[in-house]
Amino acid sequence: MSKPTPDVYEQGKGMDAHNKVMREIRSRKEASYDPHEPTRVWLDEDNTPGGVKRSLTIILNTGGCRWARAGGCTMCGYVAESVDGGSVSHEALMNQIDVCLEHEADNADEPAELIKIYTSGSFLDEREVGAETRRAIGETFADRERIVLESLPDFVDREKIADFTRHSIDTDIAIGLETATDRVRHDCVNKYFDFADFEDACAEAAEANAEAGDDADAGIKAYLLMKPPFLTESEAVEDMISSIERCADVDGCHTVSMNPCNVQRYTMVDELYFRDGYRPPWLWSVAHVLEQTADVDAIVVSDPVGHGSDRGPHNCQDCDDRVQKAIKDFDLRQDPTVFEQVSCECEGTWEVVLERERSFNQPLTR
Amino acid sequence: MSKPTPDVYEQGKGMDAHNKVMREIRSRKEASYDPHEPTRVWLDEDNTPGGVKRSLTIILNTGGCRWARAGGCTMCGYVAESVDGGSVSHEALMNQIDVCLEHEADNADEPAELIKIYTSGSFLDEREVGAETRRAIGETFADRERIVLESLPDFVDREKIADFTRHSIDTDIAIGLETATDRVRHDCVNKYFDFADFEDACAEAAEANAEAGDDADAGIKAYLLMKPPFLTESEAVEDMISSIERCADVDGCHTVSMNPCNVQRYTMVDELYFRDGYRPPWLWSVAHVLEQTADVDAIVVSDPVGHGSDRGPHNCQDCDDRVQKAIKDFDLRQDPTVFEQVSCECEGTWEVVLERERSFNQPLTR
Amino acid sequence: MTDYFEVHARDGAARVGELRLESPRTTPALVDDVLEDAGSLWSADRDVPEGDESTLTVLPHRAFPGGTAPEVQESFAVDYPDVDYPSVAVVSSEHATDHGTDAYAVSDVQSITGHGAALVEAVVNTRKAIPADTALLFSGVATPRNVAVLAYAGVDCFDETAAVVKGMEGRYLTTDEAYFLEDLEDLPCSCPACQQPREEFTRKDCAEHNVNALEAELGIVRRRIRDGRLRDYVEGQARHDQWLTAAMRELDSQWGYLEERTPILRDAQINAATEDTIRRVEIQRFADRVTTRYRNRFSNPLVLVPCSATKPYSESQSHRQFHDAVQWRGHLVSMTSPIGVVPQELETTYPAQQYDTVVTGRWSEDEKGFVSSVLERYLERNEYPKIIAHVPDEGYRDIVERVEEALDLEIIYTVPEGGHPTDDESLANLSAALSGELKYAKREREHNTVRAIADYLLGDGAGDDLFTDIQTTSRYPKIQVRDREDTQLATMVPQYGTLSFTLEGAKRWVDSDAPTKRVEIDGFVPHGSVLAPGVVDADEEIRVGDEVIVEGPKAFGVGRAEMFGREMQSSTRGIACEIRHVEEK
Amino acid sequence: MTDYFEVHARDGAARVGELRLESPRTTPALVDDVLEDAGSLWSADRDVPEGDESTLTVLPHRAFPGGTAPEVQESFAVDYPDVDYPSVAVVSSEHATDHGTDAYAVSDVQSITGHGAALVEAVVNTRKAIPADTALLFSGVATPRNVAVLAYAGVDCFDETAAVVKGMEGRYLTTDEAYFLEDLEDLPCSCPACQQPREEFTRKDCAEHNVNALEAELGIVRRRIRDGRLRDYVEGQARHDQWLTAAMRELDSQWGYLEERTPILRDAQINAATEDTIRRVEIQRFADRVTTRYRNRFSNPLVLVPCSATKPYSESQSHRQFHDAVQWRGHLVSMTSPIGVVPQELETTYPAQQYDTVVTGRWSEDEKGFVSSVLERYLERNEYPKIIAHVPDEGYRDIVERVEEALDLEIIYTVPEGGHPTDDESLANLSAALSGELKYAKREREHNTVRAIADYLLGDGAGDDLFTDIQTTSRYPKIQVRDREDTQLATMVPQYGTLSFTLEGAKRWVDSDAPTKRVEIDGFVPHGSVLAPGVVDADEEIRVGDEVIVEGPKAFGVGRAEMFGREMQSSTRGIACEIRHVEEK
Repeated sequence: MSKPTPDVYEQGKGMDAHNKVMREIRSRKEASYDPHEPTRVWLDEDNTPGGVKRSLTIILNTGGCRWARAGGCTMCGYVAESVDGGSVSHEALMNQIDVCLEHEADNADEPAELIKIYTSGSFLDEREVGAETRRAIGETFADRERIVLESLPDFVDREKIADFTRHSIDTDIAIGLETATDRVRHDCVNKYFDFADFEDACAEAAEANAEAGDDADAGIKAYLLMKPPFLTESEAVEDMISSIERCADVDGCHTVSMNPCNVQRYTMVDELYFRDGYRPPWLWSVAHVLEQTADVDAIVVSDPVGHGSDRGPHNCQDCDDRVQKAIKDFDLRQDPTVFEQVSCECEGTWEVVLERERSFNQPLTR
Repeated sequence: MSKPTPDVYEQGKGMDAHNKVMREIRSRKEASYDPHEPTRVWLDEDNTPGGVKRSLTIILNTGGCRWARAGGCTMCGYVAESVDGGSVSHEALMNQIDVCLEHEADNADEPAELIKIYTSGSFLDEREVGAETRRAIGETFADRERIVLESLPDFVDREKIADFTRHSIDTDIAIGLETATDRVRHDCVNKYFDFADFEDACAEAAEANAEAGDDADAGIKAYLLMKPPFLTESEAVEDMISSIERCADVDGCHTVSMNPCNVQRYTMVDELYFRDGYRPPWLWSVAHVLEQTADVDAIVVSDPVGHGSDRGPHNCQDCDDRVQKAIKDFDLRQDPTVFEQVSCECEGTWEVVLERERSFNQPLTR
Repeated sequence: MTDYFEVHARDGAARVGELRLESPRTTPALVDDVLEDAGSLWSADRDVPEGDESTLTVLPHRAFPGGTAPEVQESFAVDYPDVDYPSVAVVSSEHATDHGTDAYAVSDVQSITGHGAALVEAVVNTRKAIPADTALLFSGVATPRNVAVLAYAGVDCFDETAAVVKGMEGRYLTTDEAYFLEDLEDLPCSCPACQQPREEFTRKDCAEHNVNALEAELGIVRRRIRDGRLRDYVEGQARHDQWLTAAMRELDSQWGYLEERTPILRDAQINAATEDTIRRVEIQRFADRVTTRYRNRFSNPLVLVPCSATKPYSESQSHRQFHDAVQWRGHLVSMTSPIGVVPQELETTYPAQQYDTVVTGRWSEDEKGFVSSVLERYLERNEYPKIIAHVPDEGYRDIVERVEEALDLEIIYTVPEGGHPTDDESLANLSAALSGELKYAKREREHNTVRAIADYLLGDGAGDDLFTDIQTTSRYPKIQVRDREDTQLATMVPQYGTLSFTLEGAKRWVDSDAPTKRVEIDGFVPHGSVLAPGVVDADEEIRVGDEVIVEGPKAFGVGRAEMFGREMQSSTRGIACEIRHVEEK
Repeated sequence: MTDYFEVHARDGAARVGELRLESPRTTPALVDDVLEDAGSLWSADRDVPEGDESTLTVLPHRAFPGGTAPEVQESFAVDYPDVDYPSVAVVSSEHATDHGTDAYAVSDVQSITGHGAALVEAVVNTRKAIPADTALLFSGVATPRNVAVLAYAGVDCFDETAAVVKGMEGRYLTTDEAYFLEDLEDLPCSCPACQQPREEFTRKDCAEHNVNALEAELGIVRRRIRDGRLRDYVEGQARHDQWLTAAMRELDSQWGYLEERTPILRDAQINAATEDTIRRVEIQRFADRVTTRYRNRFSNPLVLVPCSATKPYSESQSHRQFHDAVQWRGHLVSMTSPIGVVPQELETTYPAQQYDTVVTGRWSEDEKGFVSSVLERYLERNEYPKIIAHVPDEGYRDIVERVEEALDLEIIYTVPEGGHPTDDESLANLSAALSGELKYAKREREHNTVRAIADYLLGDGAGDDLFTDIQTTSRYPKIQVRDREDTQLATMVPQYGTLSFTLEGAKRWVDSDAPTKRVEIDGFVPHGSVLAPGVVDADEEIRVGDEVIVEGPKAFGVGRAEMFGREMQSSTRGIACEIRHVEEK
């Protein structure tokens, strides 16, 4: 018998394993994409510190996430949608922006007040989006009210933010924090940075905000992952509530977006799901977290993707649409009483799952 | 649909059927016997109107029961033990008596006070035992106190009884009445006489008794059959209680002997038993009847044959010997409290059988 | 006239019925509390009782227990009076006759219970003698273990008696055993009687438990009959006592009795979990129809493929791959245990679409024998220009080779030894084996499908007799059959792969040479249901689920049978068939 | 060291055990209320909890659900601390190892439940990795329908969780189904939760019912294990779900796992009610021993006869009639499904005397194939001057003729076509076929019987090695074996047809060439039982019920094994064997 060891694994070992497995999984996917087309683009409405705004969301194809190429996050299948191999040129990126603007012109009556740019990596990482491109994009959207830019915390830098605030665009850096708990982020998500890095990024954004003065606001929007693999439903809920609370407490972080995990192809989560080892979170869990954190000092939103399907967050099929609607409603109004309007017999099942699911019997339901 | 008919069968038809079937069944048995040997002989103790007496029981081989040759009683297998074909000569019968006396001399310290002669037919039927033989037997046992002679009621005649009372032998005629209910006697037992014939025989015996004056008593001992085929346990018990009461009420009948039916080979009862259609009575039923009729104006006795075996009256095996002992005890002392001494868990089963057995689900137990 | 019993649901010989007493009772059920025994004529003369509608009165009877000689049964036979309340006649299983009562108690139950062949003979005999819409009562024998098989054989009413008696004898009854109470350290049950310390549990409690267990089992039995899945249950349950398994098997040998009572389609899965499944009516009937009624109408090569767990096969991943390789150049016939062979046109028919088997890859000799014989008969009836066996080694190849030898055929095998039919190499071989063959058109496919279903449902040649000159519309599997003038004749029902006729279709059917199944009714125009009293006559060939022509002096219609033919003839209550279309004459 | 779990009874891979907590619990059982989870290391760092003897503590764990890659399992593997209270380690079935805990929870239960092969692989893998006297826990999967098969595979502990969850989902669980609550018109159960009007029955009640049903089923399972009859139960119960039947069959394919755990004798009947019975360890082992260990020592003709329902055969009416005709002039060998062939000397051995089959007179192809192959192997090993087949047509004659052809034999048939072996004509033929043959003496018969049993029990040739120069006393079947000096060596035990050795017999056995099975013990003199901790080593060939030599520095004895060999080696609790005779050295 070995002696009890409080910390029972070597830090790096887990990461190596995750990466090795994820690399193998991702390698099964064969696809490549045109660097002159954005990965995706769509129009929507979003709650922002300045109220609910019409939004244009752009998934920029930037050659993909470096981390993902090393293996990457256990739930993330986006990498494979990026350009194979290297980086994307300035021209190509700007072509992508043009495509997006055309989409907007074709589908909306007026320009969106809010622009959101994601890259499946870090917009602020200059190896992905060079300074030239960043500045050009800042200029392109100079007439908009607000912009959201995705980045890992390492790359958050007041100078880069200033490329947008200088055009009086309120600027939010979207950070895929996933959870405030380093252990879960490392072991379950396989994301390598720490909460302290996030706090540093927030401080940087706060600084940028101060520097921008009244012209524009700058801040951090934290993206959290509801129910990473290996956690039970109740562990996921608890981790999420505490993560939201901790994020909201950080100066500079004004919004938290909770993303319920969905099962993407060519991910470790998919492997688990395929072998009955993973179930996406209940929509009740999402609603519950929103209710429980309604009074934190931040906007908390969630936009469950693929709700109601087996691979997305879901309840019992009967009530999925209703609960999803309440969540979207909450996103806009931040009013927890919206959840009082929905109920379903399956809430009892969910409660039992919270009470009884253990990591050695999960998932208890399909 | 036919109209309701209160008496739903033709009298003679049932008898014909029973006889036909019994003839067929009996014909399967191949055996014949020496007319110079009695069928059986044994020593015992018996309760009589004059108290408990040492007894010598003789089963005389008289050529067998005429009725049985026609088919006969549904439960009776004795016929086959009789001499094939015709009657037995005076000499042969007297030889049989000699064999019995030798048996007595060899096995008893002193002569029995009570002699019992059965013939599997009628001792008083002169086609079986001629007048010469009857008188010779009367003389042979002139020194005994009491004699019991088996007969069908038709042959009971004060003159024939006088052949014994004239030697100052108390004389009992044993009549196989089986039941006081004509319907049951006819349909279930297939015995052709009526209760009225029994009453007539009793009257004849009473007359003989009167004629004998103080020298000797004469009377009738009724033999009843506990649980003929086709009756349920509770029907059998009820029929037996009422039969005992009716017999005791008849002047001239001083003793009732209840014989629990046992399953003899080459009988209709055996055919039923073999196909799970018959179970011999419970010993609890026998005890119950004795208890219930303890206060009638007659000696009531029972000597279950084959008790405790599947083919004889039995309870659950555990208690058979104990209940049998109580019954024998009651025979001698006529004290119903003997039954309070015995109990067994199976009494509950018996009670349920009494309550639930129907002729369309019998037998409920083995 | 059975005014007081009606059959509501059928599952083979088993039925869910209703004793229509003051408070109705759904059978199979215990009837202790509503049974009034007018008594035995053996022990006393009896008056015909008053009776009333709250109870089931057993009329005065002479019961003949097992072993009673025929002569005795005959000479003591009782004529039952005609009464106007719910009544029961007592009959011996050997000499049962129709007495016009609502129910029949079998007198020799103790002799037939415990013996498979005897039970089956007794039930079949009795059922044959009494009308279909009367209840059969077995008193004094039901236990939690045997009652499912008794109901499966066709018994409707039971009582607590045996459960109580066994309890008092110290036997603790469960659906699997009759445990000696003294052997039980704890009580494996959660009924109220068992909610007490073991040491306080008496034989009376045991009797109560036994009754509870029996009641619960009857609940399962009723549910299973309604679900059309009692046989599946019995294939497991019967194993708990040898005689029950024997009874199930003996009943399978009573083809006439069981086949008549088995619906031709049903919305329920068939579990193929034991070797006895092969002998189910549904399985044997399918094999029989495929080899005597169905006829292949394609001129393409035959492609034998293994079945898939997904049903219908065409929706499975493996069959999609086969299809991609075949590309309508071959006629796909799936080989499967325990169904036999399933031509592609019949993949939605019952039970090809409804069976589910145990997947271990192991074939028993009996399975191989059965599938071989079906394939052999199939190939004797259907000739192909070429036969391709796209099957894996285990089981399948064995079977094909046996038939190849028996019929002296030449078969092309496209799956390499040890390979799997969905391997790239196998699929390439398959495609290559079909190279040069012509594709058949969608129209041909659809026409042949509805013709094949007509053969299968109605009889040999029916497809050609009915559907020679047709057009088909709508998407497979919901094909609509129309004549040249676009009048709809029939629709394919994809759940069971059957055909629903329109009035026009029905007329074409009646005019054709194809055998029809007819229900002759009185002078009325039925709407919705035809009740049994309205039926004047019905073909004995009708089975539950059959498409039937309903005709009388005033109406012509088409519908679906809810009773089998003889049941329609002899019943005085209940729905005989559901009308789909009708017109006044 | 497993201080807190002990196995008390074994039935194949299933066990009745005891969780030795403050209030002990008999397994297989639900353990919800005594399970304390110290939590997952995925979500937080955890301290090793205090723990106590009232609960089973799940030590801080990283559970790997189904689909977790091996590299991840390896790198995140947890070392469990050594604690002095009842503890559970969480292991994945793919990478289970011994952690010194009392119980093991399998982390990928959800992935393996519902798949026969996966379940069996998981249990077998895990059981191989952990000591025999530790409990296996499956959390979140047990239902009334599957728990018997799970226990049969070797799982000891369960919880209410799945039953509760399904109940809350509106599934009403019974031992046969997971009914949709909304489909149920009445509740087929008598548990307290079901004692209310249907319309008031909520999903919470449904959950409660499900737990009650699960508890009750576990009660049956425990009783069945104690009775040595769980397999008989499972042969029925497994049919209610395809994957359970698959699991049972897959387990039969795990010969090593199952054979090791199956006792060589047992005081329980074997129900041969399905085709799967043939694959039971007991059946296969008997066939194997009869065809590889047993050797006929009579020089008389072989007389093949059909088996009888009465056991041992010689007490049946039919065999008495055969005997009357044979008169010790022939060697009687009974043919039987599913046992194979039973030479007269082995008629009392287990399970020849303990099986009971379904009597319908119908033979399946698999039965015929099995019995043929056994008979063939038997006749390859044993030569006879003449072979008489006194068997009826159906099945039996088929088999004999197959073997006759395969081995090119000449066999005399004494039952006329369509006749029965007990017909007068058949018996006369039998007697005639043996006319002129010499009778063997009672002494020869008895000597050959104990020698045959020695072969069967101990190994090929053992009968001659041990019992060349003996005399026999007492009446068959309680034969006593003595040496020439009248010292008793062994007694035949008629209930199982085994031999009980005396100390002298044991010494003769040890000195002989016959293989012995040995338990090596510490330096003590055992009386009554040898407990597992006292075992130093044990032959891996030892099976429960085996006669074993027990020897240590201080003692020599003989007794009967209560554990199998590897279990003796790895267990730290429980009775290893019962000593019959012992002497101090």
